[in-house]
Amino acid sequence: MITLIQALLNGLSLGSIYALIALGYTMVYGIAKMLNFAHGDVIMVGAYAVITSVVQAKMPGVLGVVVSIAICALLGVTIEFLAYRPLRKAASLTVLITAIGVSYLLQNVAQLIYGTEQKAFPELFDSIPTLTLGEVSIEGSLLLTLGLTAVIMAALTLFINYTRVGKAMRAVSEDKEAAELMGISVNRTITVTFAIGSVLAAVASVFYGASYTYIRPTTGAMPGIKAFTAAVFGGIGSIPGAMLGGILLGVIEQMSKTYISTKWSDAIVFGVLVLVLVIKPTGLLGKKISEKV
Amino acid sequence: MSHKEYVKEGSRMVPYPSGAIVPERDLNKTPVLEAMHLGIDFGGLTAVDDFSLTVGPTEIAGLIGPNGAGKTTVFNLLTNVYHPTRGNIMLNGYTTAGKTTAQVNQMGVARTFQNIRLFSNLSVLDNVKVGLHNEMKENLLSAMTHMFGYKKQEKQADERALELLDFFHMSSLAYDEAGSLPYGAQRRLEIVRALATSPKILLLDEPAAGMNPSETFELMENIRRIRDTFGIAVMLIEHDMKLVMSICEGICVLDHGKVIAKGTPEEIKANTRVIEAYLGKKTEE
Amino acid sequence: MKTNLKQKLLNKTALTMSGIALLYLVLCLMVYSGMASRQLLLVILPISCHIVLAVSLNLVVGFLGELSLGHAGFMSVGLFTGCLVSIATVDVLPMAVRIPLSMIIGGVAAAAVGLVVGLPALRLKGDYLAIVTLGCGEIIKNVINNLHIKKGPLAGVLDGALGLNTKTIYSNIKQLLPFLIVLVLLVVWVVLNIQKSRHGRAIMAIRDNRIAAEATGINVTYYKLMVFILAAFFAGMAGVLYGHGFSIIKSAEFGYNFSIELLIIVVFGGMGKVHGSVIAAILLYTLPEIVLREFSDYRMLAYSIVLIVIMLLSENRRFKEWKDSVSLKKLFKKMFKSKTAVAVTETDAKEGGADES
Amino acid sequence: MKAFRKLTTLALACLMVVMSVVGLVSCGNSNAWPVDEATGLTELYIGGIGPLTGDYANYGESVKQGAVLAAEEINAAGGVNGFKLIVNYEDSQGAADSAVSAYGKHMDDGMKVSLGGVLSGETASVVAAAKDDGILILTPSASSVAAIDGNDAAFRVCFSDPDQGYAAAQYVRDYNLGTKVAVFYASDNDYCVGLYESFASKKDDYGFEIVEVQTFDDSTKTDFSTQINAIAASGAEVVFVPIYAAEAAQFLTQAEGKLDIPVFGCDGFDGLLTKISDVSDANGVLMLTPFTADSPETNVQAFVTAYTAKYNTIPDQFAADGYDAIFAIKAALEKAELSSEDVENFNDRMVAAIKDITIVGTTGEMSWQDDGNVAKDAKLMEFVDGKVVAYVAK
Repeated sequence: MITLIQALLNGLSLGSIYALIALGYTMVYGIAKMLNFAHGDVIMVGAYAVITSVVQAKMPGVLGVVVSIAICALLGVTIEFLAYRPLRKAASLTVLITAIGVSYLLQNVAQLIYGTEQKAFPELFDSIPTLTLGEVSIEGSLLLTLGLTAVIMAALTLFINYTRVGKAMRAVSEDKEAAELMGISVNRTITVTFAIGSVLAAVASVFYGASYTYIRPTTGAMPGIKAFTAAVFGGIGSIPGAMLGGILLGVIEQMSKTYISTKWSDAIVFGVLVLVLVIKPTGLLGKKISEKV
Repeated sequence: MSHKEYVKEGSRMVPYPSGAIVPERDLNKTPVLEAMHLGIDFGGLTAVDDFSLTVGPTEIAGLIGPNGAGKTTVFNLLTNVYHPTRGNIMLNGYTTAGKTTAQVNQMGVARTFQNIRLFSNLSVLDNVKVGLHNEMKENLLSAMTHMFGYKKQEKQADERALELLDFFHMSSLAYDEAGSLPYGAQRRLEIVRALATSPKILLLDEPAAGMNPSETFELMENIRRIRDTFGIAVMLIEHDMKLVMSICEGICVLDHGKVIAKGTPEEIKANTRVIEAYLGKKTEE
Repeated sequence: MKTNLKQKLLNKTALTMSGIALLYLVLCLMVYSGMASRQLLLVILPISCHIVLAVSLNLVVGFLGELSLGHAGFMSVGLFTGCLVSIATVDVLPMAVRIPLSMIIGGVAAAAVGLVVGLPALRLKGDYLAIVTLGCGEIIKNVINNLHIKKGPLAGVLDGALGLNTKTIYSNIKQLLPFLIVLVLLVVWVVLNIQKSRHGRAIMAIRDNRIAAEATGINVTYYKLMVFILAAFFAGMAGVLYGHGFSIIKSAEFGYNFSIELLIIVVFGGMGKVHGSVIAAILLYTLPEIVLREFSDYRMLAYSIVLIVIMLLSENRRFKEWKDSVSLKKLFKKMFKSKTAVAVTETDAKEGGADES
Repeated sequence: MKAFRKLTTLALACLMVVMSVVGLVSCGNSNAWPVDEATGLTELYIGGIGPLTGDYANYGESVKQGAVLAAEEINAAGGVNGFKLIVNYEDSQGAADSAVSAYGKHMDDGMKVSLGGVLSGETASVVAAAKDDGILILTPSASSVAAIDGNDAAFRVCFSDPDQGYAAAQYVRDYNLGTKVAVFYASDNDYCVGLYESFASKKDDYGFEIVEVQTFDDSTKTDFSTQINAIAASGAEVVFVPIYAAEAAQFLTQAEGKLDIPVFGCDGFDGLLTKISDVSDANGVLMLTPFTADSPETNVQAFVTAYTAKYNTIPDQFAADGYDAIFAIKAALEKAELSSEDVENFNDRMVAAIKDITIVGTTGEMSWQDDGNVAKDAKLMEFVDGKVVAYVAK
């Protein structure tokens, strides 16, 4: 029972990180209809930004997080402006390849700046006490991850549904031309989307760094691909889908590691994914695409 | 219901239980298409209900109705793009239940689409040759090697496709990319492609949409020519009343997913329900 | 401008085949006369395999129009199965029998997996299918990584993460080149032929418009599965040869990164363009391996920049205008004032007439 | 897009043609011995291959830096027998095909001695491709049995995996570390699997049982909490962790406070202190290694000082292996009495010589066997307050 609760909590924590990253994927996909393969590497940049500002520039932790968020937002917007905007009308695979190129670029630039050796992530959340309930001990950082993720998701949902910008985003994702006709600037909306996605990635990078401690130039690739999987799992383009997909993926991963085998966890995670998608071809919460004939 | 059962049950007195709007020459022949009490629901919403229609083997039939009446849905039901929630479809006396769209096509239903659906990256000729797909006997081995009868098969297919294109005076465009054709030619190509599958009934979804009067006139001629040359039935969805009234022998009017009238053009013109629901102003014009 | 598609196609098969044949003829001369540099000798095998992999992936991505991110998985299934067969028979069969046999068995094994992966493709589209193929590739990687042969004559040959020990069947390029030539020419020929056949038209029809293809009587299920099986078969065969040229093969090398590398080749070469895939495979393989080696540590950085710049330029209007002004096509036309040019103008005239009617 | 592609194709094709003229056609200069103008020494090209970018770049970088440092030191002292050592490294990203292609480039450029690859997988393919060349291959760090198998001219500086696994099993008994052992390793890494398997195969000989086996792989190497919990719950008295320092640092950081049994690692643990965020997390960790940067030996201290001055980081075992490899090559050159005047049968004489030499390197006293493996001692060390000290049985 204790093992179960512990595994569940670990899964939720991992899943929250996946979910935060997946949100970036899904929002960009929903609005720009592109798979931003470089999104995972934004996490790596965010984590390095925290390391630089907190460890090297000796800033307080909170300020470091703010710096990281600002850098990621700027990076996301810059990437969009330089690499993706000129390709707005290009075939989706062309954009995909560009995104892969950007991903390689970020990894290699990071290697130039920070070297190949892993860097320790500062212990930002050590001051938060560990919660002990009976025999189950829950680390403070885990609680913070879960709590903040929940808050962010709620805020994001409200933002999308009730603010002008959020509504504009929804409009653009439904129909770009129509939105343009209604006076919505598509480019600006996409920029905002990239900024938000990157901010979420920065937040994810802080949690990621705090939980798993070490950052390298290739750190972003694996959570990136898992989050992409999670976004599709939940139904790509759907914000609640990304949240659900991310959390489920994390929980399944931890459960299979705990109860089946750490050797097979990858096959199990992807096996579940394939099964779910075959049964529900547009993901868990994806909109059913009824092709108009 | 199998073919035999139909013949057994089919009473000559009332040959078509769904209401005969079949031209006289087609009476006493097995109808090419018989829809019986078709219905489909989309998530609780009934799009088409109790749709029954009979089309004779060489009939030109019209399906009309205001926007959103469910006309295209009927075509999708007849081709099993959507599987009907209720009712049954018989093609030449055989049921289409459980068949795929491709199988329904092989049973003799070919169609065009409201929003043109060509294989736009293929040449015009290849579009037609896709239509000849099931007629060709080229197996995978000869496809991979271009041997074992490949040349003969392709030559036959080319000839047949050009012949069909010629029917619409399109053989000079044979090697153009289908997507680069002008609009009218694209519409015609869609019809040629459908004809290439050797259908018994051809479903045309708004064939005259976007055409000028002279093009529409040419289309009317072509539809008649198709029926006369190939000896098949044609059923069309159309908003152009002049076209419908002048070439259709039987007309079915759909409103809110339900048949509100069936009959000859004259009967439809005189039908008060139709005038109320749909034609009202247009007949006055 | 309207072009005469038929003539273009006619030329394309002949041109592609003769181009590849010429390339390999030159390679043969260089390899067997000892003129080739060591690096060239050592990259022929991976480049040839990349050609086969890219062309077969183009079947799925370019012809069928489905995004597949698990192609490397098919390759590794073929590689591991075929090489195991080859290792088992290394003392019994002569090379000329053993390698083709293991290629076929490897190909069939990969095709069987292709069938399984193809099944979801019947229900899924676009990015959902992409992620499922990616997942299948990762599952394959994970499964092979946990396979051990502990008993029997092959004990220890395959040992999970330690990889497949192919030392006993290791062959140098002089031995492998004939098989590579046959495989590359065969695959390119078959794919080009299929493109211009009833089956190829059906596949491309599904890509261009699935619903119309169905309504035109195309059995979409059959063709989708066929493409996956065929592509996996070719990839598996390439994998078997690949395995013969390296020494310890680990499944981890054939993850989604490898698949993405192949996808880049296909996109760069042009969707549905076989000759494009061949050229792109050669260029994109040699780019980081040979050309960019001059940049030493900045090799991959340079590669990523080249990738982005190429994609951006391809959509840049000013660049397009400039390159149109130096168009190769015009150059060729000037060089060959032949029947083709006349024929094109004739059709153009006819088309004009038809449009007016 | 179409015409554009043709143009890029053309441009790249031109590039290829130029390349094929200069590069792909063998120029026959690979046996040439260029002379360095500044010093008048004959250049001896030593080619290394390893992941300098990508996931494993830290290992490649370390080996490269160690080797380059050694060559600089030797050249600064006037070279060897009239030779100036030139160390060139090529990136492989850890992939076999890339490593083999890099080997080809080295050969074309006139490589005289190869440092093989950094990782076992890539080295195995390089070793196979080099079989007919007869060139001496001395890989600093490829440890799997298969890596240098099948080529009589291939040797390594590091331990082979089984040797180390057996040694680890023996130390578990000799130092009474416990009879209930848990294991934690990377299931997709050949070094880790090789060590685990050889370690486990000796469990009956040395009288311990393996009560828990937990693994991770490349795609799950971020979160070890599940594995740590399972090990903690297994009742093991010691946990054997044959993994590399980067992941070990993560394991120890995440295990802090959750796991109170000794952690026992192998030479992969070396460099742990520079990688771990809090050195106190490593307190009490045991390590079986031939090299430690804290060693009081003078040659090690000299190396560590020079390395730290040049690269601003403390060397790990990979760097030490790279460094020792170059000095082994120097010793072999001297033993074979090869000089810039006499390079007849260079490869054969080098291969013969390396089996005859004994050198004292930063990783201990080494000599080489016919099968290519190295004979050297490993010591059991313990991490104490940010230092590595010889383990004293308690």
